[in-house]
Amino acid sequence: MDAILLQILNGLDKGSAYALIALGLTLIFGTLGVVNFAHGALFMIGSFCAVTLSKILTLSYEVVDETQKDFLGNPLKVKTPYVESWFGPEAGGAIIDWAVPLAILFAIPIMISIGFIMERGLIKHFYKRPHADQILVTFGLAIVLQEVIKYFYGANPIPTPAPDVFRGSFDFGVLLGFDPNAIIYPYWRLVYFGFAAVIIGAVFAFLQFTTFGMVVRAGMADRETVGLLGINIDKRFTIMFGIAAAVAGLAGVMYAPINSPNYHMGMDFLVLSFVVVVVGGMGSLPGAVLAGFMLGILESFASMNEVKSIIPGIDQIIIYLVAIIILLTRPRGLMGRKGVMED
Amino acid sequence: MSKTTLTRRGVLKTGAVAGAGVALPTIFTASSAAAYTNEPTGSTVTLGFNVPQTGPYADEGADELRAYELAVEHLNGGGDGGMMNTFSSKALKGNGIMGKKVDFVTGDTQTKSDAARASAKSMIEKDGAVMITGGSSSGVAIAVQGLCQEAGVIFMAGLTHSNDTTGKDKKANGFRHFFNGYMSGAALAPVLQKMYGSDRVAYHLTADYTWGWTQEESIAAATEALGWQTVNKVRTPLAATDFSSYIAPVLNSGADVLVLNHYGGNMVNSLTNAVQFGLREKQVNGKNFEIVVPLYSRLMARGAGENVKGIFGSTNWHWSLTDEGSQAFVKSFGTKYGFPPSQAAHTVYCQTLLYADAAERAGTFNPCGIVEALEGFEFDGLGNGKTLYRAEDHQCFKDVLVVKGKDNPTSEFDLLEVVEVTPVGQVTYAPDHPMFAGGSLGSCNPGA
Amino acid sequence: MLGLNKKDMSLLLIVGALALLAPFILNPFPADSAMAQFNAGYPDLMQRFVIFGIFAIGFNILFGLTGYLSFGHAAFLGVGSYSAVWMFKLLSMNVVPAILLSVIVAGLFSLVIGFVSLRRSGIYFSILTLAFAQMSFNLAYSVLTPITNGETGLQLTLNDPRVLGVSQTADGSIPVTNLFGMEMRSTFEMDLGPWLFQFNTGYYLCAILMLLSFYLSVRIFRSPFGMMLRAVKSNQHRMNYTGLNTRPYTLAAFVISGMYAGLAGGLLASMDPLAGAERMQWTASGEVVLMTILGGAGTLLGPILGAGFIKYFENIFSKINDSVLHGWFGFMPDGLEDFIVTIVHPFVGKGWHLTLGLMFMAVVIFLPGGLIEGGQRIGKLFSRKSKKSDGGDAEHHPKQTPHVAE
Amino acid sequence: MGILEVKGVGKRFGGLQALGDVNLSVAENSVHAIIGPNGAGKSTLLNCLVGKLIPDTGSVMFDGQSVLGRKPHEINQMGISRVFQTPEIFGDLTVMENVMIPCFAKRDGAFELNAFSSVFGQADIVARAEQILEDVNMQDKRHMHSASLSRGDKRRLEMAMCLVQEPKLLLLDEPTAGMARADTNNTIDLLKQIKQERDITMAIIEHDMHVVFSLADRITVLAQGTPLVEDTPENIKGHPKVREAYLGETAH
Repeated sequence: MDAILLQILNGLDKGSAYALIALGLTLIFGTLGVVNFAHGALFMIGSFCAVTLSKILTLSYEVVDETQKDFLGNPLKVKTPYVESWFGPEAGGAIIDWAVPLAILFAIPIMISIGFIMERGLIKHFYKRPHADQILVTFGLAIVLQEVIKYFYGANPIPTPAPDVFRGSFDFGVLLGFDPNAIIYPYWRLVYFGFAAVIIGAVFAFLQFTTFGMVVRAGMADRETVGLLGINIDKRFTIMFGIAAAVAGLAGVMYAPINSPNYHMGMDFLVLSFVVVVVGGMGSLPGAVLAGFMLGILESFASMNEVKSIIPGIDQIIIYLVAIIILLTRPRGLMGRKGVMED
Repeated sequence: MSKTTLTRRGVLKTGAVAGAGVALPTIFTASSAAAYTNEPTGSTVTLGFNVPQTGPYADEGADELRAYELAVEHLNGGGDGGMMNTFSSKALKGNGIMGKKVDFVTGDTQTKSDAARASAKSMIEKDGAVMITGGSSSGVAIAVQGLCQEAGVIFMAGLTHSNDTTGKDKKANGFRHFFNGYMSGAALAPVLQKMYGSDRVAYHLTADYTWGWTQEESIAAATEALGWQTVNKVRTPLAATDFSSYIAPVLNSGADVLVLNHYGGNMVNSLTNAVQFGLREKQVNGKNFEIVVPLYSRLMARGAGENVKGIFGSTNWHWSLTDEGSQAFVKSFGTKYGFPPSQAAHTVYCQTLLYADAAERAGTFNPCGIVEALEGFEFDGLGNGKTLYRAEDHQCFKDVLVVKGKDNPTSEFDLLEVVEVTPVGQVTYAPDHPMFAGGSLGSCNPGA
Repeated sequence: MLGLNKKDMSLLLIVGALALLAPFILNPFPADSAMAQFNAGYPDLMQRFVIFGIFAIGFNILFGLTGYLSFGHAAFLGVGSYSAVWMFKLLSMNVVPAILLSVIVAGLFSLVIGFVSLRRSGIYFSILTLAFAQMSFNLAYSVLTPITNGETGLQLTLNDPRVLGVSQTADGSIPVTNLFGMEMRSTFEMDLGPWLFQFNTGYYLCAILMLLSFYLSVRIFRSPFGMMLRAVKSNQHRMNYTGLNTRPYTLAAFVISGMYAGLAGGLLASMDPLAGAERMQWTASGEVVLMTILGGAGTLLGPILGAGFIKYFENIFSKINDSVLHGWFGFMPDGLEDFIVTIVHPFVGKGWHLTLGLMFMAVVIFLPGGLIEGGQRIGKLFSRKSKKSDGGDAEHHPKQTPHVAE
Repeated sequence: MGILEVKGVGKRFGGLQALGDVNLSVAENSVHAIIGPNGAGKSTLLNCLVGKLIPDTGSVMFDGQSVLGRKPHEINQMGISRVFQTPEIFGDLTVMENVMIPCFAKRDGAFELNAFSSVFGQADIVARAEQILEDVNMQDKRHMHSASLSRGDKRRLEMAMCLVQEPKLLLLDEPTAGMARADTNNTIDLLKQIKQERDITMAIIEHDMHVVFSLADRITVLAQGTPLVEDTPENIKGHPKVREAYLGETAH
């Protein structure tokens, strides 16, 4: 029982990352009709916003300390971050410690601008082109983006820890009457889950309750008609692209403490997020979210030893297996509309 | 800096065919012309440095390349000579190899067997390399080793830790300077026993591919021999990035030690996840819960940041070693590049020197001559103390380092501290040890 | 001739000439010149050009004709390779049974996957094929290691129980792959002035099979079957009401292209008897998609061009390191030399991915029809010029009429 | 006994009764029009005939055989060809190819791997395609990309694609919808000409009374999923029920 609860927690957490990425992907696909292979790269860039901010905050000056030696036997240059010297070690240290949450503020304008530039500079020229061309050009862009990141940050993962208060884990087991340590879950992952819920809720609320959102939804359903009404739908779609980029970026920022960011993390997520989107049904926002959580939970269950002992290697293939089963039983995924991307 | 890189064939042909254009085609098969594949007949000899330049191990590959360039510089008489001065064999004179200037070509393995073989083949077929070296994973090393055996060139394996490289997949033309899974276990287990006691229950998380399996087998065997129990061995998919669902059940399993048989990105993520779950603050069976990472790489440990603190593992070499050879290497590498070398850099530097030395001693680049010169070769002065290249399996036997994540690092390079230098005797095994059984060296192949 | 019209025949002849003369064409620079770095005329790369050409030609039969975008074709290449290596291990080092088996196994495998996947269309089809291929890759890498040798890849050993032939040769090495005694890896070298040309047996086997594959694909493109497939791509709705059961047609195209992939996989293993699981990974499937689109999907010649383009980048650009750059620009004053090297540096060697990504984008943005369209535009440019100058030197631009099947 | 016999066909979509109890008999070699206001169930009925929908009740017999449960392509093979409301042609292909495809489809529809014979080597099919293009007066456009044809020509081409299969029954779904008056008249003339030249039965779903009365031998009026009346054009013209149904519809 406790093991199952634990894996549900796990699944929700994994699923929230999947859902966030899939949500952004679906926003772009649903509004612009563009298959964006560079979406994983946006997620990656979000993570690197966190890395960059923590690098900026730890920009340091060096003081030569004669008592210590560096690896060549020369006097060691001790680094002190400027932030610490400005605000004192206490406050400065706290600011550095909170680099990841602070990076949210830092990432939003950056991601939105990247989204705008991408849409205006590249994507808009591909609205009328075949999906194959969209895939090729965004894939090329994804490679370029990740190579640029690799050029500046290297290929190795870069540790980007969460603030100290979120270290360690919360014991659910005790709360529910199980033994201590039966169901523990890291605080930061709980934060991530909550954060994902808030973002998903905000996106839905935005589309549901604002005029802007209503127009966009109408545009998703029937672009031409909305255009005929004299509404500049293109401009709104550009903004939606920025929002989608921001969603992917924020998902990345908050993910940085969970797994140290590296330049190819976007590609690792790309295939998976496409599977999630398609399983959810192309163009369906609730479908994407649902499929994200569902696949996350199933993946977690498949990695249980009890399950693996029955079907060896099931955790290697579960996502794909589920995708196949769902697509064969529900032709357009969980909540897909007819005629979208079926040609 | 004006250096012209000529391919071997280029040099050869310009000498041979003067007054180009009118010469009649001379058609010959490779076999009738040379005694062995890519026999260098000009004034240079070409080595092929085949390292991952793209993909997750690109930084490790970049560090290997730096070391290769340094080694070539030293071989050609440049720089401060590095470990050539401390190397016990004094055959090398700083005038290249046998008077031929050392030239090199580089390639990208992409950490894929296919791409690595393609790259190695182009070095052999197009650039005329007589030796291929490098790599950052066992799959690639074994694949390229097989290729070099068939093509008739020497392979110096670079970074590969799987028992199979000199076990069931060993090849006569291939040599490994790196240590292996068995040695990690043999070196690590006594230290773990000393630190954590003999009454421990271990839980293994293992990357689900050949290297992971051999390491898991080695560590489990070594720790069980000292009284530990192994409660579970769980395989994790290579592509996994989030290990939470594998780590979450650990605390409930009755285990009090978690062994992470992961490398590279997998290691960084699984260790980060395990620490996140607060495993190290927990008490199980009345003892502190502990995590062990049997194979450490400093470059990769950086990715895990603070999480490595206090965690034990083993490594092939570390820059903080104080022997003469290591110091000389750190000095020349550090002076040139501004940071200390990684174990990957050390390994490939040594291998380049060892190859050159063997050729010099053998008086030929013929792979068979080199194999003869390296088999059973004993030397000192390249770090890790007295070292033997064993004739039976072409595995190198030397001291193994047990390290621990440093609690108070003074710099971004100062992540590991050496806890113990395990003497070579303790990690030596019989050539027919069951973990290395199956397969045979075959005979050296000079190609052509 | 050969059932082709004049235009197709000349296309076939051009491809044939290019393939047979590749050792010359791909080695345009003298072996000792600084530009020799760009020479691609060595056996391994030439083999890859034609083998991936076959793969892309086959993929194009599915994607170019029916519009079904498979994201799992690498799986067929992978099983083809595995079958071939097993054939070498168990039966004989002759490549013929190995290649036959790889084509057959890939055909059966694609029949099963195609039968299931073709129940859906569009992106749903793509994801189904992707899922099957990724499952194959993940399992081959881990659980199926007894069959695939996992991470290391399946390779020959000294104690393979070969039924026809020996486990190891007299001098204790693994026998080499051959075609009735002709060793695949044997190479004739020819010096011609400062040039060096290599003629490899394996390459010529691959080239001949590529020509055969190309010829078959031309026939398929021009056949009623091919026309039916193009009609399915153009308007499947109409096709249903025109009395055609589209499923067996698309399935046939899927299986044919799967067999092409199997042939490519078998050839890869015949040239170099190793089969790695990475061959089945989604990136490998993506690569053939990129080759086809980059070259020009639906055109006859495009996929071959695309395959050559990508393999060239992978193998040539990745080998350019800083000392090579310094070699090239050595004639410049030192300051300028370092400056240029610094500028070029990010795009070559370990940065080859960056250049490839930029090329993808450039081609899609400026040449929507792929490289073939580029060729056509150049061709038009020349034909316009040559019309003005009264024609005459058309044979100097044999590429000006790459035919597009439309 | 007509060539097409529809008996008691009903179809529900959820709570909506799209077709009630439809009985219809189309006599061989006649032109039978089905008219009715929007939502009367005309398209649903048509979709039931071609296999796109399967009716909940009733039977559809064509040429003595049931079409129910057969796939669209099988029904086409039985001799029913269909013209769509907006012309459905193969836009990426040339006009000539567009008319050759139905010939091949007719011949190899179930599946025949004709992968190695040349398209233009099949003299009989080329001849038939040429002939039909001549019949519809499109010979000069045979090498054009069909996507670049005018709307009227697309319609013409689509009819040619149907006729080249020599169907026993041609179903036309509002063949003049959205056309200018001149194009409409051309289409009427074309249909008349087709009718004169060959033995063919036509069933037309149509909105435009001008078209219906110019062509039809018999007319069925559909309203709210059930046939109101079936009669000759002359009788339908003055029928009070029809006027009511139509005026009710046209008024809004």
